[in-house]
Amino acid sequence: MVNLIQYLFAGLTMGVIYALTGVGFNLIYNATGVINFAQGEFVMVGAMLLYTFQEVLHIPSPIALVLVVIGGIIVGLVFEHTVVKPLMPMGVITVIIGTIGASVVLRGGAMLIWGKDALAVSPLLSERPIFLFGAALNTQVLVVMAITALAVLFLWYFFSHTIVGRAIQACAMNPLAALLAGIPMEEMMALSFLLSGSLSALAGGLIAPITLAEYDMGTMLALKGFCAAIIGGLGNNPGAFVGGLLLGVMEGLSAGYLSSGYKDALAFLVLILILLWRPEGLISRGRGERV
Amino acid sequence: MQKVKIKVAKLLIFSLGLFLLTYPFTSSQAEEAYRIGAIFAVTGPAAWLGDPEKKAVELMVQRINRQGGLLGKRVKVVIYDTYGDPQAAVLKARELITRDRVMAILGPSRTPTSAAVMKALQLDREENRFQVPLVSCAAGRILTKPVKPWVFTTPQTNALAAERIVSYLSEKGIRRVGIIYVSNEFGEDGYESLKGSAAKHRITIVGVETYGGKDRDMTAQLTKLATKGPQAIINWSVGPTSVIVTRNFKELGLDKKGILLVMSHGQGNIKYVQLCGKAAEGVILPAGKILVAEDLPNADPQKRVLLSFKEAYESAYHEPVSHFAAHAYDALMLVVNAIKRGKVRPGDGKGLKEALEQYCRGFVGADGVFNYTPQDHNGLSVQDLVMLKVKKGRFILIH
Amino acid sequence: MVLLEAQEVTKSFGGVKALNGVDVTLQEGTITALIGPNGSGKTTFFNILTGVLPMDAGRVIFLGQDIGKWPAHRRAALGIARTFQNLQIFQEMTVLENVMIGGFRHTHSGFFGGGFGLPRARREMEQLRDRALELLERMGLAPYQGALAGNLPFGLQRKVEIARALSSRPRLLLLDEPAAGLTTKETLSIARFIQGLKEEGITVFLVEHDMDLVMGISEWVIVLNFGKKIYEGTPLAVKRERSVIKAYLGERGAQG
Amino acid sequence: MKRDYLLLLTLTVTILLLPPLLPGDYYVEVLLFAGINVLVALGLSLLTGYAGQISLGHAGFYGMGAYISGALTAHLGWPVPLAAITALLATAFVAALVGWPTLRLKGHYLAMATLGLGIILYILFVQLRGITGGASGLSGIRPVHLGDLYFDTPRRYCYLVWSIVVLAFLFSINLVHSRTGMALRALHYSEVAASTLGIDVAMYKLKVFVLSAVFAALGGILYAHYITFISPETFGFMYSVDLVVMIVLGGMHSIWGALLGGTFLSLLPEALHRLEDLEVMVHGLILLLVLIFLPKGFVGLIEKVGEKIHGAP
Repeated sequence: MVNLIQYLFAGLTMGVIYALTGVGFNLIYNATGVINFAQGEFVMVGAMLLYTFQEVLHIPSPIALVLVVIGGIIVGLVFEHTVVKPLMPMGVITVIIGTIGASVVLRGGAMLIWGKDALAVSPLLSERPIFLFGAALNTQVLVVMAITALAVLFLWYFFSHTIVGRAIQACAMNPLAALLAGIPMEEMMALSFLLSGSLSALAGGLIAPITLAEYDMGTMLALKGFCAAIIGGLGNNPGAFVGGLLLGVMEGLSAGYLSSGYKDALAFLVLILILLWRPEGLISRGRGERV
Repeated sequence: MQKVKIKVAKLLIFSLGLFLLTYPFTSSQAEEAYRIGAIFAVTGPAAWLGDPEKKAVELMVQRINRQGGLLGKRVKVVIYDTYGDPQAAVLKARELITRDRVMAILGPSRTPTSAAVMKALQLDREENRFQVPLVSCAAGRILTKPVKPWVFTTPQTNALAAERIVSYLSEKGIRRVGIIYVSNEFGEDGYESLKGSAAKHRITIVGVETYGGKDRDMTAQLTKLATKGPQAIINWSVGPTSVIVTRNFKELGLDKKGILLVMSHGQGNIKYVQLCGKAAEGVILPAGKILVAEDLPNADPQKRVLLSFKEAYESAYHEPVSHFAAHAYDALMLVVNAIKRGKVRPGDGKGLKEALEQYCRGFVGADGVFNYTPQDHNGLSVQDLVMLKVKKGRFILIH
Repeated sequence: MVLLEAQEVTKSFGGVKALNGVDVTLQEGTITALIGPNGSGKTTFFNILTGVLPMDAGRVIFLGQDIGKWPAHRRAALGIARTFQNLQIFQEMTVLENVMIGGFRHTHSGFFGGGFGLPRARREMEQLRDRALELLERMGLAPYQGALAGNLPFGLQRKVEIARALSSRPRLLLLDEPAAGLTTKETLSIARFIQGLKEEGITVFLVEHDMDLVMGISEWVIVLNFGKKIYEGTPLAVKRERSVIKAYLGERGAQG
Repeated sequence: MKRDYLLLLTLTVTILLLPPLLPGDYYVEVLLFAGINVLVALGLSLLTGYAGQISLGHAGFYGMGAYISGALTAHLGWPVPLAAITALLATAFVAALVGWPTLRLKGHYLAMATLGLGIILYILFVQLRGITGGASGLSGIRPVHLGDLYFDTPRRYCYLVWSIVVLAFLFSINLVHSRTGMALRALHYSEVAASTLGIDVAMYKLKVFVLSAVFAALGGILYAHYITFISPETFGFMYSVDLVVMIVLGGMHSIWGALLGGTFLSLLPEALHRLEDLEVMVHGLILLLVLIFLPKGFVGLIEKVGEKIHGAP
């Protein structure tokens, strides 16, 4: 029985990471309709920045995390201005390739600044795990889970109950109508990137103690973050949170009971099955398409 | 008339573009020097292997040239990055031979890239077009078992490391062992070697688990292994995943359950200990003597060589020397030694190959004492590996 | 002779019943119009006839065959062609290519033939090209043949879509608001053009709001309201029918 | 149509003249690998450029060609041509089986599904160690030979590869200018309209998907039998991404985009390896700059230059 709980905890550890990355995706997808392949790199930059602030400059972690978020905001805005805005008029495929190009630039830059070795970051709370029902759980996982839940709650409230939030959604749904309604498109887009950049950077800072910080940690994170976002229903933040946890737990259980070699294959198989039978995701309500 | 003009314009643009892109690479005139090439995974997923290897070779070539070069001639080294990709390794190896006219190639860092170069340049056949020996820094068995005429390797092979671990464990009376390894060429080769040695020493393998190179949580696999009641768990991997396994092992409290955690010689790097922090306490692993050079008895012939290399590397790069730097150091020094004692002329690849097979017996390197023979192109033995234990953030010699 | 018969066609989106047991019969060689206020289910009915939308219940018989379950491309192969309310021309292809691909159902070469440039495939392309050029001449679109369809003004794009539909030499042509967005002069030329089709033996079934056009050229008019057929008859009869006026102009309108 | 045949002639002439002109085997080998990339990119250009169906998983089919043909010759000693044909048929079968459900998806969802497929295939290359040799790689793949003519020198193999590329371009030119090619472009711009013209959209999408998978497998076979040792990471997710980048940089609207984009992306790393650590970053910057300043890729640039000289409307 303890094993099952341990496998679940293993699943939760990775699950919260996928959830946070998935939410980051949704923010940009909601604002621009684009799947951002550089999202994994946003998270990586957050992790690296935390290493610099906390481990090199020895800034106490809460302040270091705030600086990381500011760093994330800068990355998000620069990314939107240099990559997304010039390429938007040329169609979705070109923008996707643009984000791929940007991810390569971010990776190359990080390699130059922080070098090629993995870097360790000490967790927020204590190093020692806590024991629930006989199974060990890394304290940092609880921190990440709490902050992710808070972020999703904030975003849910922001997008459904504030004017600015609804304005961003309007821009995504029907840019022309939003423009005619006098919504300043530029600022709305910038705000979404600001949110996504800061959240992903925060995510990087939070997961670094679990996964170590490495200049090429972004790619796999992006792929799994995709899966989380799609399982939950593209664009649906609470969906991404649950989708990420589901994905993580599934990986944990399959590593425990099936074969750990095929763990990732199972994750992507589930992704494809969901895409085929419930493209709108397990959690969100359906969205038909007018013929 | 107008249409034809466009056709010609397009043809010109295409050919010109292609030619211009490749033209700037024609090699500079080769003056009288020992030209040695090297290909390492300097960037990419295996950068922690290639980066120190490149630094070690650059450092030693500078020193050799400062001390008057080799047989009165300069040593010129050309280093390319393969980013760990087999196709790039083949291209760069070909470029070193045909354009840079090197007489030997050091590296590559990984087994698949080395195997790709070996196959593409037909180095596994006695008569081959290029007559240039390859001194690889990879430990895979495909490179040395059976012996490949033009391929030499410097690291302790996985087979030696596995034998060293298993013989140590059986000496300590450990009979039940669990294995967990990363699903890449290093992990697979390690697992195969452990299976062989365990059978020989009649040790039962109670369970086997794997994980991906990018995985960041192995608590599930470790828990599953622990339920099989192993007395020791051996992890075979390189890079960050080994840190995660060590941390998870501690988090699960398996050390309190009296299970011994054993790492592969891939963890022969103080950075591994620093990254793990307290979690590494008590972990044991086989490694080359370079990591405990100071603690070696003065009678050990390697001590002098190791200390001078360690001091030079750490003062030049301000980072602790690693196992992988030692592999590249040996690759270069073996070639230099063969040239010096075999009086090999610049550009004579075949002469160098034969010199390596004859003059590198009892050669004291960083990875151990090499005994290259026409039948054995690795030349190391189990004695070249020592057992280390991590105590208060340092490696200490225990066997 | 009855070309097409739709029986008890029913379709609902969620709770809304877009079509509620509609029966329609089209005589070969006639021009029939389908009218009704916005949201009465006209375009939905068109989409069901052409297989673009599946229907919940009912039958569609074309030349004696029940094609109710057939996918759109198999129905098109029988000679059913259509235009769309929201223009669906191939923007990045030239006008000539748009009309050439219209004749798709008359050609058979596939990936193998096309790829290896077999004589049959090449001949078929020539046939498509000649047929399309001839059609463009007739419709006065020849000067635009090399232009990208997407770059043409709206009125011309409509004509290209009709030309594409005609290029498949259909037995039944469904026109979805052909006159929408056209000037009165253009509407007149479209009306004359549709009548021209009648001589060629093409049965036309059109959805249209422009009453002058509808009354001018159709021999039979069917009126839909809230997914139900409320009347069908000659244009004159429909004009006087109270229930039709009520449907369009509401209660007081009907008294006036 | 005539213009494309002339360009093909130009390509053939260039390919015949180039290898002897190149100073060393290294350049011939760069050209050879560029040819393989162009062949795979050509298949993707038909699928994504013409039919508008995005795929981020074609490295998987590239790998299937390499592994099936490689394993058949390495383990079972089959003659190369037989192994190659079997590999092509097997890949076509799997592509059809897998393509049928996934091609119902559109845009992002299709990109995600194909991405998943590519990664699943990659994991199979790693895990099926009995057949593929696992992560340690598969060696002993027999070199290509017709009778006693061995294609083991880079120059001979380069001619073999590029002659196949020229044939593939011939096939593609005919296809693009045939009714099938027009049908593919039609369903790219409006699937509904295409279906009402009698085009079986689902079947056409599947056929072009299988065709592009076969091109990829053919590229994989040529790669495996040249380098005679293959390992999984060559067929990973990053190669699928490189393929899409090739056709976008080259110009998605034309099959010649695959030629220019494929060649460019094959030469770029060779041109950049002088920069060592800077290489990764410069590679990304070049991608971005080309994307921003050349919306229609290199082909678009050449067309614009052509228009200026020609003064076309």
